[in-house]
Amino acid sequence: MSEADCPECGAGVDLHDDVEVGEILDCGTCGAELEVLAAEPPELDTAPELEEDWGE
Amino acid sequence: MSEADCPECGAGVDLHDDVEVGEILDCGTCGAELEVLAAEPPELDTAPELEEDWGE
Amino acid sequence: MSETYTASVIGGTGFTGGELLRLLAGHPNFEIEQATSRSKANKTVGYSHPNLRELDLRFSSPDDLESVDVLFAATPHGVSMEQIDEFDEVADTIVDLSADFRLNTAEQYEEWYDGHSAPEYLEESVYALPELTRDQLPGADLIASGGCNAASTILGLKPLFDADILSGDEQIVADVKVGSSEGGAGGGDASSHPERSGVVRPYAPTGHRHEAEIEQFLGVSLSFTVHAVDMTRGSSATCHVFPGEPVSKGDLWSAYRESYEDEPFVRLVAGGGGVYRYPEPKAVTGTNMAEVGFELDPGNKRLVAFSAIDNMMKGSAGQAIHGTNIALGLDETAGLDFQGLHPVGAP
Amino acid sequence: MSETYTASVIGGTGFTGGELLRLLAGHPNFEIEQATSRSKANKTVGYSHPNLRELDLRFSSPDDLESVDVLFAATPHGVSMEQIDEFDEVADTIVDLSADFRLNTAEQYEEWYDGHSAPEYLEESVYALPELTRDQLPGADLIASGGCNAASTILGLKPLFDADILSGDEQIVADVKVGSSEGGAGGGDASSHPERSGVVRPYAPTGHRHEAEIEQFLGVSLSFTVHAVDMTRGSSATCHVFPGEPVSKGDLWSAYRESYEDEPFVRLVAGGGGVYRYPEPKAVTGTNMAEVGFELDPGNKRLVAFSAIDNMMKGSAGQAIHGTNIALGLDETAGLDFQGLHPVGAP
Amino acid sequence: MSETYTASVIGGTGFTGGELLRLLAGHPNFEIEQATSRSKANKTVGYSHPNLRELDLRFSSPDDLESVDVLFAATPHGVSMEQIDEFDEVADTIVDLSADFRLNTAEQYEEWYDGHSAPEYLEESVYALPELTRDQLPGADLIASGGCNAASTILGLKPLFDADILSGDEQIVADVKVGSSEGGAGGGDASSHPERSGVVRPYAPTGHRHEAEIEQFLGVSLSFTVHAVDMTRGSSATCHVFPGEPVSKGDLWSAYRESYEDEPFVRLVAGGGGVYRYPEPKAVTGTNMAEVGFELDPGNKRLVAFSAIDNMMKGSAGQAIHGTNIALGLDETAGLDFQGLHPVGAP
Amino acid sequence: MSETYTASVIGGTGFTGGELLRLLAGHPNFEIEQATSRSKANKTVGYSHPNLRELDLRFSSPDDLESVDVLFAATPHGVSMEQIDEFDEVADTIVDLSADFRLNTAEQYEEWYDGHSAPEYLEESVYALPELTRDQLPGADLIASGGCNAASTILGLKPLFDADILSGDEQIVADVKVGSSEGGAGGGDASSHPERSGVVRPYAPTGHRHEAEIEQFLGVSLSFTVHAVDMTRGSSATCHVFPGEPVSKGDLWSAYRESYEDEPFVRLVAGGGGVYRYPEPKAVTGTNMAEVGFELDPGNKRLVAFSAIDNMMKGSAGQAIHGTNIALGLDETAGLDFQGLHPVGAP
Ligand SMILES: NC(=O)c1ccc[n+]([C@@H]2O[C@H](COP(=O)([O-])OP(=O)(O)OC[C@H]3O[C@@H](n4cnc5c(N)ncnc54)[C@H](OP(=O)(O)O)[C@@H]3O)[C@@H](O)[C@H]2O)c1
Ligand SMILES: NC(=O)c1ccc[n+]([C@@H]2O[C@H](COP(=O)([O-])OP(=O)(O)OC[C@H]3O[C@@H](n4cnc5c(N)ncnc54)[C@H](OP(=O)(O)O)[C@@H]3O)[C@@H](O)[C@H]2O)c1
Ligand SMILES: NC(=O)c1ccc[n+]([C@@H]2O[C@H](COP(=O)([O-])OP(=O)(O)OC[C@H]3O[C@@H](n4cnc5c(N)ncnc54)[C@H](OP(=O)(O)O)[C@@H]3O)[C@@H](O)[C@H]2O)c1
Ligand SMILES: NC(=O)c1ccc[n+]([C@@H]2O[C@H](COP(=O)([O-])OP(=O)(O)OC[C@H]3O[C@@H](n4cnc5c(N)ncnc54)[C@H](OP(=O)(O)O)[C@@H]3O)[C@@H](O)[C@H]2O)c1
Ligand SMILES: [Zn+2]
Ligand SMILES: [Zn+2]
Repeated sequence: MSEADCPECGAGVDLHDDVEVGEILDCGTCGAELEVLAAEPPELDTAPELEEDWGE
Repeated sequence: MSEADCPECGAGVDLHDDVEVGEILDCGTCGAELEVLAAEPPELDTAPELEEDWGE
Repeated sequence: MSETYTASVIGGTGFTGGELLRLLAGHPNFEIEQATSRSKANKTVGYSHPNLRELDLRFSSPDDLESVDVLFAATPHGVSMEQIDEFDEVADTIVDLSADFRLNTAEQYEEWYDGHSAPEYLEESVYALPELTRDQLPGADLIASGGCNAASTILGLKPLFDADILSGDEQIVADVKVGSSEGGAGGGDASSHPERSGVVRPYAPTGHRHEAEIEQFLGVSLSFTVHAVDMTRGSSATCHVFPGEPVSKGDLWSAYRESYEDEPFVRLVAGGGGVYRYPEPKAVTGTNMAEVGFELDPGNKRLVAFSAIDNMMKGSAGQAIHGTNIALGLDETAGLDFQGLHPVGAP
Repeated sequence: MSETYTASVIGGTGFTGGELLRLLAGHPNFEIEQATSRSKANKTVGYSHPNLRELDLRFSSPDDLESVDVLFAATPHGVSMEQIDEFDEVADTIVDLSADFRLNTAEQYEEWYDGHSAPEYLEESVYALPELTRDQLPGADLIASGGCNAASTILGLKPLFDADILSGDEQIVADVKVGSSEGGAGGGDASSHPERSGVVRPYAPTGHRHEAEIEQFLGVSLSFTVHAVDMTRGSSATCHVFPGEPVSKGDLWSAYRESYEDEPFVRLVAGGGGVYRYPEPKAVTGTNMAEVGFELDPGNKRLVAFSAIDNMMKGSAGQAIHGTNIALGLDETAGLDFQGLHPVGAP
Repeated sequence: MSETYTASVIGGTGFTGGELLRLLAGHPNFEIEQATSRSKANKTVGYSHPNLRELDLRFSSPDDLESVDVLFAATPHGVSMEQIDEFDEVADTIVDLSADFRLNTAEQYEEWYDGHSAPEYLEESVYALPELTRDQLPGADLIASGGCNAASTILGLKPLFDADILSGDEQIVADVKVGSSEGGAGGGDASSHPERSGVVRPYAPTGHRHEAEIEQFLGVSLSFTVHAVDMTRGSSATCHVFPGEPVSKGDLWSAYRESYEDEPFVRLVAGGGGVYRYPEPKAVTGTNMAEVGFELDPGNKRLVAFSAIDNMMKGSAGQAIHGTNIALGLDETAGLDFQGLHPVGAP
Repeated sequence: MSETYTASVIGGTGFTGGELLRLLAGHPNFEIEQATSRSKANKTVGYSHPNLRELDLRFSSPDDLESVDVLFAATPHGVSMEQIDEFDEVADTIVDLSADFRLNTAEQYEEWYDGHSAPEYLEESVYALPELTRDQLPGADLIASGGCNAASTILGLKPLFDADILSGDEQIVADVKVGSSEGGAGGGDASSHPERSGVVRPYAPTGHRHEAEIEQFLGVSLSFTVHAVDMTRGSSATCHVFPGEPVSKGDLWSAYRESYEDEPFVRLVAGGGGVYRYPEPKAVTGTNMAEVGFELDPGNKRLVAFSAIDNMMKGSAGQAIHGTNIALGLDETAGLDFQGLHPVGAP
């Protein structure tokens, strides 16, 4: 398990061992959608967000 | 602490030590209003219920 | 010394899946391994369940299932029966919350559902309403957690059969009121807030599938109608029955106490004073408790049995944990000690 | 040319009193004279009823009652029977919304209430559920508007008796769900928002007084249980019945249509598609409409009749106006044309 | 002698579409020609809107549009601007409920939306909040009915600008609370009953598009935040403002009365006694009324303006009918006379 | 080895009193001695609080108070200050949930309340919002648990002052939405279900007394408005502020994390995906957690801070237990580990 900083809020984001470049995950703190740019050392960037329908 | 049976539902009702004749308490199981008829040994009877307003 | 078991949840984004995760996270004997989701793999569990934001766990794909001691399946009807062989491979104990392993025979699945694809498992599976099946649970490998409306109805009626107040030939009407979480996380048009708010909607006016479970366990057929009302959690069953012989309140108290006095998760509420005189779903929200009670209507030779549970707990996830506790030989009430809230609105 | 009648409301701060004022204000044939209140005399009507702020009217003391054509009494049970002689003096037509003049005999009041202090009026009073009593209403001087839960239950069951699907010997279970306005404006602890929200509360588990009215009109005794649920307006009755002879859906449609096809305020809703397939109280909120429907449960030889009304309208003020329209020879539907809202939450 | 106009509704299955149908059905000067739906063509209007079961009308496909006097478009943003030429062909007067023709210039659509495909219509379109634009409405061919949250906010603030209590340089915070019908009939996950019930959800924490309309009409920019709360209908705006000069309650009453005393659909509610002392959405449910009021906070040199409307009425369908009444020279209040209900729950 | 303290609750029938009893019953370090009630002495605790039916305890009269380690007073404002000398005699530690000992000086009580009858205690009392006053709590003898709306507001704003994003001169608008349990168990007309359901009621439009506490702790005055909305539990504060200098999301994340990263009962929620993107009261129902978050509105140079708590927990009983845990040197989170529910309706 490695860790990288969330580019949005700065919190540490845990990455599982076989994390792959291009994988999308959300920051557990700020919820931002993050893309894995590099695996070793891990690097994250905010993913281009799909405008989500949010109900009203 | 003594115990007496609830005349309504038969459950045991705990009585505090200085329980007095005439005291009113509710049964913790069935909720019936009970009157203490005798203290030693303790004896209970259902208290004449006040028709309670119950909202609608 | 307390043992620790690993556990995973299939269907972790769902309502009962989320409730299982909450209970497992607070359970002294479990460690969560995985929670699966097809649609939200890699997202944190808090994405779906805001109360679980503190849980350091991401959904994984159901394709990446790892070996665990106990596997909970919280998927729609039909999924587990298709995947039961795979589940069997990765887990020692399987606890299924769907209806897939509740009934005894393939014939029943023909009658009430669309048949069964793995009928060979039906014999070994144990239904998990411990008030009915406590003796069969220890050591069970495949546990079928019961239906929510079946649970509330059965718990209300069971003492009447135990005490021979009902023989089985009488007319029984079960009029059930339920909350919107019974529909699961993927509700459609009818579940939208503007349409679902404030309803008294006969959503299963007749022919609800839980009848099958009730009949299997009580040995009688009954008239079953389910109404959706404006709450999120809760299943409240009002059973109108007509005993052949006159019965007194004292008889009823004896019967109900006899059936339930040693049950950690049944509480009798019948009359008395104050605002809460009969079973009330909101009084048990978040708990694994069933409130059960009754009232007499001598003029009509009728007896009304009431019961109320939280469908997410005693009606599904809580019942499943309760059953699992017994199956594994743990303290029955482990992880299920929340007492509920007062006041609470329409939870 | 349309006639105009003067009308006053006793109990104008109450829930049904407010609804009467709203209806009278919008009625082409009425002019409001007075609305009484003991506690809020001299305050504007809008003080109690925010929807009526435009109404240029202040509450007057019930001691200052003036002569009118029609006097509506919207007071708690027992008040009208005490004051009926005074009412009689000031008004040509009296319309009472309480239970005081609904039953036929003093004996019934002994059995179901605390007796009657003006039994001599019982004979002349006419019950105002027009689907039952339309013929007796024209020219009536004392109109007894029916009970809300009685109305929903009677309307659901009546066609089954009209069409001899039920003979009167069968078991009938009426499981009713109601909103909080049934308790009136002066609710106590049990009616407070934190306690009353989200309940499924068996508030009249057995022995509800409306049984008396239902039995008087349907000629049968029935098992009646009322639950409070989380809505403000609405009375929804689910009647479970067991006809002696098998009956088809076609038979039921015939029966219900036969009974109601000319009724301006009954609408049949039974099955079909979409979100609203059976009677639903929120679909009739604010209207004088009753939705009535049914479903078959052949396996249990059961038939379920559903009906839904707004207790403030078809269950009280609307029914009263409807009956008065007929009594005075006005257009039956005058002042009662509101169609209801969609979507609407928990009204 | 009253004239009758034919009218059709595009988007008849939607929430505002249904409300338009209800209002048109009860309007003395309109006759409904068609209500379109792509998904439910040929089904009865009652399939979608249970309150309109009596209406003898089926949805037709939008492809089969017939000529009418007035065409109401109740479609999602973007639909009308695409089809405006076709609409123009079939109808004399077009009333659009979406945001497509509310703003004055294509630039604004670039800034706040995704641009505009028929900017040539922007100049002729008239915004339909009559309290702002009454003079421009008579004879209008293209009417743009305003946004619901814009309506509540503008109505609360307008008198402060009319009376120069605000100059436009001050900080304005508008904190708005809205019901779930604002999301329309096609809500997603966030609109499901279990998720949407009981929320105080900052659904547009900043940057809500209605800011554009408000700024266009009040000539100021303001800080706008919208919260979803647990009701189906209603938009309630609380505007916190800080006038440069001290202002008294008397000044405020003068200002608000000055702006609204001749307005048939604005009612002032500010203080006083009883339970309803300030504007309350549920007091205007089902009506075209706006309640507007205010309170002073001298310690903080603050003034709070409150306003409450039913988003389905004054915030959309009612406003559209009101504007159309004026455009056609009809009685302004025709078809809009419903007074609202009391008590009413969470409508 | 864990120590056990005896504890009693004055005002045990009330809402916060009941919540205290629930928490104490589940707390590893407390044993309940007495719960007082004047009106329900001798009745079981379950009479008032249905979730506590299992608790084997009866209310005792406040006149029969016995000595305990910790005495919790959950009585209306004014009661504790009158009885503080007696409380002092029977208990080592007093924890008061009312406003009686929250402010520093008698002058403040003159200004905001009706004066103070025991001002000599004001100096020694410690305010119990641990995020503000953790250092002063160990060993405290008189603990003043903070106001619910003060708690939500302070927690939302504090990081902005800690990080000098606000200096104290800026305009601050706090628009708060609260549930009906804030009114306590003895609500009047305005709290009845029919009147209180579905409201957006400006119940403290200006001048709410919690302003005093907020100003005392943040050192600034602010514009405070409280709305009642349709939920039973919850206080949600939306604070609109206008920092002098531009600020980025990154700055905000740093500020909020800095203030709260070691806090066991504060959780940051600001944006992200899914249904729950900002603080939501129902996500923390039954828990002692505060959700805190923010959003930027660069166009208006505005920053919006959101926070949400359960008024019964973080806003009163939970906060009191948290403070007491610290005062006694216990584990801070003891007895406060409930995680909350999902889904949950309007709790
Ligand atoms: N809700 C209740 O009150 C209740 C009570 C008793 C029993 N039950 C039973 O419990 C089960 C779950 O109910 P629920 O209410 O929790 O449903 P739900 O909220 O709809 O959740 C279903 C879950 O299953 C997952 N899923 C769906 N199809 C799947 C498949 N083919 N393979 C793997 N995962 C799949 C879904 O997630 P993804 O789509 O992300 O994979 C989701 O997480 C049902 O069988 C229901 O009958 C429910
Ligand atoms: N609520 C329903 O759904 C419903 C349905 C069908 C029938 N009803 C019947 O309609 C009647 C009124 O019900 P409600 O719900 O409107 O009750 P409510 O809201 O409690 O109103 C009662 C009204 O009567 C007045 N009042 C009370 N005692 C009086 C007296 N002695 N003399 C004169 N006025 C008196 C009260 O005003 P002041 O105290 O200011 O004088 C108040 O305006 C009841 O008989 C009820 O059973 C109600
Ligand atoms: N809801 C409010 O409170 C409110 C307030 C003010 C303004 N508005 C505006 O009013 C408009 C309608 O809102 P709503 O809430 O009524 O929405 P809605 O409930 O979602 O209804 C939209 C209607 O449009 C139809 N439709 C969708 N796409 C269409 C297309 N391409 N061509 C033809 N018909 C189409 C839909 O029916 P089929 O799919 O069956 O064709 C449906 O009947 C929106 O622009 C909204 O912004 C709404
Ligand atoms: N509700 C909230 O959200 C909240 C939040 C923060 C702080 N608070 C504060 O907490 C305190 C309690 O609030 P609550 O909502 O729990 O109130 P509540 O529900 O009205 O309960 C008050 C309790 O105090 C008892 N009581 C009243 N007067 C008394 C007296 N003179 N002597 C002894 N006991 C008396 C009452 O019982 P008997 O009449 O049976 O004796 C009742 O048990 C208040 O000061 C309130 O401001 C409340
Ligand atoms: Zn982050
Ligand atoms: Zn008992």
